[in-house]
Amino acid sequence: MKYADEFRDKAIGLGLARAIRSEADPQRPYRFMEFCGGHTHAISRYGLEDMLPKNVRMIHGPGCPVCVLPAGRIDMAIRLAERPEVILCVYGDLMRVPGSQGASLLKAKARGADVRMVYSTVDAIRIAEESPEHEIVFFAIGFETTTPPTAVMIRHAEKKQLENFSVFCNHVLTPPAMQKILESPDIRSIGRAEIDGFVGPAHVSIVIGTGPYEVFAEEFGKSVVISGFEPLDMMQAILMLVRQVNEHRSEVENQYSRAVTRGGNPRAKEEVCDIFELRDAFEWRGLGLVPHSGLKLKQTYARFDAEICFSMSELRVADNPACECGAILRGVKKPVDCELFGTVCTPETPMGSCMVSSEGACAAHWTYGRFRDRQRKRAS
Amino acid sequence: MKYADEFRDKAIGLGLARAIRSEADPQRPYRFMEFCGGHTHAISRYGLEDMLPKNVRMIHGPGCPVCVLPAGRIDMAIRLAERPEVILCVYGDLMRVPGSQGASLLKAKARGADVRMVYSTVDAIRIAEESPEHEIVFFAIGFETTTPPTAVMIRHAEKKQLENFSVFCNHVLTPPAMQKILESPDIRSIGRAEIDGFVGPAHVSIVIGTGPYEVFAEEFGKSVVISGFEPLDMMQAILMLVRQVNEHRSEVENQYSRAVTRGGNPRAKEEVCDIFELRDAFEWRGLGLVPHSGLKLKQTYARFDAEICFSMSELRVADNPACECGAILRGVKKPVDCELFGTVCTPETPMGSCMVSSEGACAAHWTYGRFRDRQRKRAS
Amino acid sequence: MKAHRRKVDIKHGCVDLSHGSGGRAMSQLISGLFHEAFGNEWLARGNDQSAFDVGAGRMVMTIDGYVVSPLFFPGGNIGSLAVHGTVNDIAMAGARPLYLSASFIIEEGFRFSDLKMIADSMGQAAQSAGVHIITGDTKVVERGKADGLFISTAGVGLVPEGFDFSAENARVGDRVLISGTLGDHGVAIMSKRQNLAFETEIVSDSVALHDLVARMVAAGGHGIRLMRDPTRGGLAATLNEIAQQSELGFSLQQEAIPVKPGVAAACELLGLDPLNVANEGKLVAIVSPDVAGAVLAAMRAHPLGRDAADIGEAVPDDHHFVQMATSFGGARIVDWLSGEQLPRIC
Amino acid sequence: MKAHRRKVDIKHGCVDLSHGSGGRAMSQLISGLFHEAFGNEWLARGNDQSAFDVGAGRMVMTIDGYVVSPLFFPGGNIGSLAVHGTVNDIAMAGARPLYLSASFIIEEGFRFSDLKMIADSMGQAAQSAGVHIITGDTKVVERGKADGLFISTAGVGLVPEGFDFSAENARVGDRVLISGTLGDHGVAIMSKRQNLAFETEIVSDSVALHDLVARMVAAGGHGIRLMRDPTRGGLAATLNEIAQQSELGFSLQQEAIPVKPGVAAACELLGLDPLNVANEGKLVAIVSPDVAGAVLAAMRAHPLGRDAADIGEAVPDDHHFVQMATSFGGARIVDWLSGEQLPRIC
Amino acid sequence: MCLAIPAEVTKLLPDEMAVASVDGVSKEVSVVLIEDLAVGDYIIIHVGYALTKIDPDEARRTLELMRELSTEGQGAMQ
Amino acid sequence: MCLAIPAEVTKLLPDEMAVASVDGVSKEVSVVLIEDLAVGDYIIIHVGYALTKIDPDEARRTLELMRELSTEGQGAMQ
Ligand code: SF4
Ligand code: SF4
Ligand SMILES: [Mg+2]
Ligand SMILES: [Mg+2]
Ligand SMILES: [Mg+2]
Ligand SMILES: [Mg+2]
Ligand SMILES: [Mg+2]
Ligand SMILES: [Mg+2]
Ligand SMILES: [Mg+2]
Ligand SMILES: [Mg+2]
Ligand SMILES: [Mg+2]
Ligand SMILES: [Mg+2]
Repeated sequence: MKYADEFRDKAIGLGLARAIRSEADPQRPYRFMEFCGGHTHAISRYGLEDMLPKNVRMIHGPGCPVCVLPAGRIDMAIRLAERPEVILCVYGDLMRVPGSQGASLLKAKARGADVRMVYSTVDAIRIAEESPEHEIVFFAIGFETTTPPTAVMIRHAEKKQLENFSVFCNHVLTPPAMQKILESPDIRSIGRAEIDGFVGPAHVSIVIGTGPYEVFAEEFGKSVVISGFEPLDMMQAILMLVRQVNEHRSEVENQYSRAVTRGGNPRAKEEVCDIFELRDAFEWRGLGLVPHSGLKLKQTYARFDAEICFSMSELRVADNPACECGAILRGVKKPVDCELFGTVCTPETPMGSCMVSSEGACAAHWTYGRFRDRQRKRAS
Repeated sequence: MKYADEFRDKAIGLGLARAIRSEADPQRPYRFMEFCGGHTHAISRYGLEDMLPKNVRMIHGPGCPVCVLPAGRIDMAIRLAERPEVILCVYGDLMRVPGSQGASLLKAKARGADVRMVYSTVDAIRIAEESPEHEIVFFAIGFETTTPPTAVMIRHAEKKQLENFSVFCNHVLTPPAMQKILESPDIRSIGRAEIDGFVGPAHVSIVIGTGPYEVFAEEFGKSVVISGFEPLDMMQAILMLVRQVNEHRSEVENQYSRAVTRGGNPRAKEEVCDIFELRDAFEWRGLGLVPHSGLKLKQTYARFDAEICFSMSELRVADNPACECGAILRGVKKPVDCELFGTVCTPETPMGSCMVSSEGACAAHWTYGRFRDRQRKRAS
Repeated sequence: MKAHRRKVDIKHGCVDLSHGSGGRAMSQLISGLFHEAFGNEWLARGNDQSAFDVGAGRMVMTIDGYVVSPLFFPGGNIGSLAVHGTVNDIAMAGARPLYLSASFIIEEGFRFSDLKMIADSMGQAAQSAGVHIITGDTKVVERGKADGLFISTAGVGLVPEGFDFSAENARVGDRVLISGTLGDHGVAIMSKRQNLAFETEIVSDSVALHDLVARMVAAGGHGIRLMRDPTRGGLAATLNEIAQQSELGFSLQQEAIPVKPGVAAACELLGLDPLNVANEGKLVAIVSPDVAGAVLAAMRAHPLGRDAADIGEAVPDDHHFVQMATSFGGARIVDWLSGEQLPRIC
Repeated sequence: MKAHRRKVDIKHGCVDLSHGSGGRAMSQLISGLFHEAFGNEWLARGNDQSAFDVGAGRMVMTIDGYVVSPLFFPGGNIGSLAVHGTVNDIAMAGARPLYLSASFIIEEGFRFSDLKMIADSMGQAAQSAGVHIITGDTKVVERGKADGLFISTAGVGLVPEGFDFSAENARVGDRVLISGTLGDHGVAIMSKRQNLAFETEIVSDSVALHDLVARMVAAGGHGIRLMRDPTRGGLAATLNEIAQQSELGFSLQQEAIPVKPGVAAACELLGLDPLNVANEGKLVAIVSPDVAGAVLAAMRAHPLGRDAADIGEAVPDDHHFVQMATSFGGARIVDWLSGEQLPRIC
Repeated sequence: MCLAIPAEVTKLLPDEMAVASVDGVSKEVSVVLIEDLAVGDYIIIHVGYALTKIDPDEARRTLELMRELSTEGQGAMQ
Repeated sequence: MCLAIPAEVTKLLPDEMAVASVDGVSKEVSVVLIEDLAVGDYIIIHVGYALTKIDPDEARRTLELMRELSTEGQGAMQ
């Protein structure tokens, strides 16, 4: 795999690890949040934690669109899928996400709801064309990376004059959530994370560019490095963050220059702007209501908005009170700090958002990293 | 089973057999046609042939509504069932009846047509109510016995204002077919059966009474006995026919006086008259076009007539030229006289109408009686 | 940090695709439900196959798929049926049934509570037949790709020294013995089909016949030519098959053939012949005339053979016809049924 | 007057309900299609079970249901798979596979031509594995009540004296051997799923492993603790099961685990881990360290073990973790997959 | 097709339906085609409909006649 | 969810589609979001869409930089 394999080179990786170890000041902690679940997953998959010195700690952020989807939105989707005329098309990641009372789309499907896994929005359009007697709803989720394909699809549906197609929109935005973490008003109850810098998600920046992160460097004084997802990318980004901290710089640097520019992809941004507009606020699991963090269809595309077409009423479900996701997503606590972790809450039966997809902090730790807890225990 | 078991008494049966043997003149043949397939089936099932003297011969008539249905009507029903919106409800007997080129409803169902076996017209109405998004067509076949239930159902559908229900009507009448046998214009090619009397079907006469048969006694000089379907009923009826022949009487006698009257069932007749009217002619397998032998829905019920609702075009299919059904149904030939019998043509792969249902002359002989052919061969 | 194995929620839960995907959910379903129901040392080892010791000799193997609809019927369910049917096919070889294996194909959405009832029935049926379900497999398919649950059950058994029951063994002059009334199972199933629905007190005869067989073998020894359970297609299909394989005919006496009045009545209602209707707890034995009396006596002495009868004999016939003298005094052929639209009865 | 048995019209015909109802149509299908494909002396006897002679010793029995979708896939079809999978489960006990039985559950409308191709593949697979399909069963269900065809295949085999492979046999220090590249079968299947559809030259590895096993047993003898074929759930599920049963952990080297570049690429595309993807022609062997070299050499000398590798060892671990040193230099757990929505791969 | 069997009316139901029984087998049938039906009557049922009532006196008479004819036959042979 | 991988464009198709290949695995993807695409280009694909082209020079430079940094690290440790 060109542009992947070369960035997985063990020797270079060990060299970068040594560089990090030699440059990081053993007297101080380095606390970097990788916002994106993709990064969380890569850290776990390649075992990067073992390669970093103890005082360089990665904090898993809320950047998994599956994890942050509130249970109420899942319940809404289930209600929709249960309508006999509706076929709900979803990305596979969503099937097991828990709604209220242990419900999930997987279980709804088992009980008869027509839920179809799709790989791409293109498949949803095809299904709509093949099933004119059904209402096809695409359950759209994702960050800025995933929004343009949804926008393109709505434009296609318009062009093809599809009348049995709509979108249940749950697209969310990265920067407002980062801001929420930094200035969370409920600091007293959850605590505020001490974060020295952010590993920014390259796939988001392919679309929106690096510009939108400048506010975090300028206003919040945080170091930001936009990083690719291969292990060498991440090791380099961490080294860059260590250097920024050491040098008391707070800048937005672009590690993934092979695909990310300051301005992003203009076509993709235009597609999104044409079709979507900001919601006043959107609820995130673990973070609560985050202002201007979600997208909805513009009024002119209301006929493709499932929330309008089906008069969907907003459902709110309280998160499990024992779940520490809120604190974990802010970097205040670690999965093992949650008393449900690994006992009641596992990937088979997730109680909270972080246990849902393999990109969630708790799931990644359970699936790939939990052996370390024992090592720590033994060490202590 | 009251009113059945007592009419299956072996001792009385043997006594009636002896009576027939003693009263039948060994010097002359007695050729009686049991018009009805139900009688054919009873003869085979109880082995009555063995109990009659050789010169009293039963000729199997065309009275099986399944057997006489032309292949074209089956093709029409298959085309209908293949329409995606149509659910075709049929009596189970119809599933294997061959259309053209080996087609059948059973095979059409296997290939995806929605064909449902029903026990009663009541089930067809229920299916129509349960499946408002489908068009339910009832494939109506049968003689006078079976027509009143169809009529009742159409009246119900009207009362319930069912808009997704219709009937593909193939109801036929007994007397015109009997008349066709007696005065067939194509006598030269097929030959005319020598028939001394008819065993008339009691179940038909429960509805229409004995009156409609008087023409055969009066105009054609044939003896007629309306008979029940238990073996004693049939033995008695045969004895009554032997006596009529011996006494040179040609009358309509009623053996089944426990349920048949001269006038029949007035309610049932009224239901039928309200809804159906005579077709000018209807095609019978083996007999060809028979004038005034079929029913169709009256103009006022046209909205329940599938032939009109679905603009069904009449399909005609030539019968297999080697098939001797025409001659067999007229009593001119016997199943074994057909060279296809038991080799190419068996109940699994019927070539002609008489092999279709267990009431058909060929099928009944194959299923129950073919061991006799060997006995005959040995004897000769 | 060991994940505590939460029990499958049998009361409210249902099977979903995760229960068939080889992960932890599947393993929990298997251990929490099937192992519990079948509980034995072989399953507990958790292998994809199970081993057992055998003495030298002759074994039989059989398999049947069970697709009965409805899954629960008067007198049993698909689970008990899936044990009885396979045990019987082993027993029909004169063999002692030993071990079963079961393959479950489950439609997503199938209720755990139903699955448990079925598995429990299998476990009980196996236990009372003295066999063990030592290995199995579970697959889950999407909704609309199966009809709730299909079970395929294979089994092995040990044939006593020198026995070789087989369909070609019948000889002219042999007697045809039947172990009891015909058609009970099929009628019980049909009474529950929506479009036929009728009320009857007839229940399925589904039962394991190995013990009856053992008594018969003890009584008749090598005078028994073969046995068969007249399941799908009923007695008619079974005797026609034997007639073909053994190249002879049969001559039956209708009066001797036991049929319950309720079964006869249901058959009249539906236009069926009890001889074509399925049984799941009856056997036909073809036995040499010199042991027929002893075997019949042994059958009648056993609770499952109380209504056993000698219903006819094997006759020379190069057409391999099964003929019957009717109760009314005539004669007729008893043929296979011709692809009638019977419900799924096994 | 004998009805000549017309052959089933394999080119144009399809299965309808009459082929499952126990009548002549069913008997014609079975003899005209299945017996032809599997042709052997046992089936020819036409019984509901088949008998065979065994020497005293230890036997294994196994069963698997096959519900793969699509039925035909690059490198095989459900028929070959249904033989290989069951032969392999027998072979994994170190046993010599002997006899199979097959249960077919067919949806009405299934084309005879497809059925014949599948049955022929089964026959060929059985022949080249040296086993016989000695008994079977055929059921037909209504359209929409199955997904074309399901096959359940049971099998028996003979275990060599003194061998008792079982999942609880692994010991700390044992080596983990794998017979070849991982994930080929699963990727080949997934490439044909409508919503995933991608082009690849990867074909299923579906094959019978009994001969490879025999060579391994010859080389490693009682130093081999157990073998298992990493099918559904892939290597990850298999090793986690063994870890649980043997109450230890495993420590793997990612670099040692053979994965084809095309499989790796497809997994990247789909977000899957090759260690969770199914195989149908690979085995994992847990062997004592002193025979590991000899067994590995024997594997590599066999065409089906050309890419065999020693990928790690059993370690003490009361959490029964399967850990892996990643190619990149870190470490991680290799867990079961968590009910992902994989297609039906076996 | 013209399959019809005698059954006893064991219960009258609304909507011109009734329960008809034969040897412990009972089934709901339509009795819309019949007048003056009472529990205990015997009817002929066909495709789920009662076609007529059975006249018990006529049935008895027919059976008696059959017995007579049968004995005559016997006499004739002897 | 943000899973995206680099792939080579091996064929341009009508309707702003293209075939993208990775190690012999190829898949049709939408390239509606990309300008000036040519066969041989490498793209980043995500949920069936190409999000951008990969700049080969930048990729080379990044890798060189990594090598340098890695050797520096090596130096530092020695
Ligand atoms: S382990 Fe589960 S309950 Fe605890 S914080 Fe994580 S997701 Fe929430
Ligand atoms: S045997 Fe077949 S072909 Fe010949 S007359 Fe009878 S139905 Fe026709
Ligand atoms: Mg729906
Ligand atoms: Mg249709
Ligand atoms: Mg069997
Ligand atoms: Mg069986
Ligand atoms: Mg298995
Ligand atoms: Mg059997
Ligand atoms: Mg197995
Ligand atoms: Mg297996
Ligand atoms: Mg069988
Ligand atoms: Mg296995």
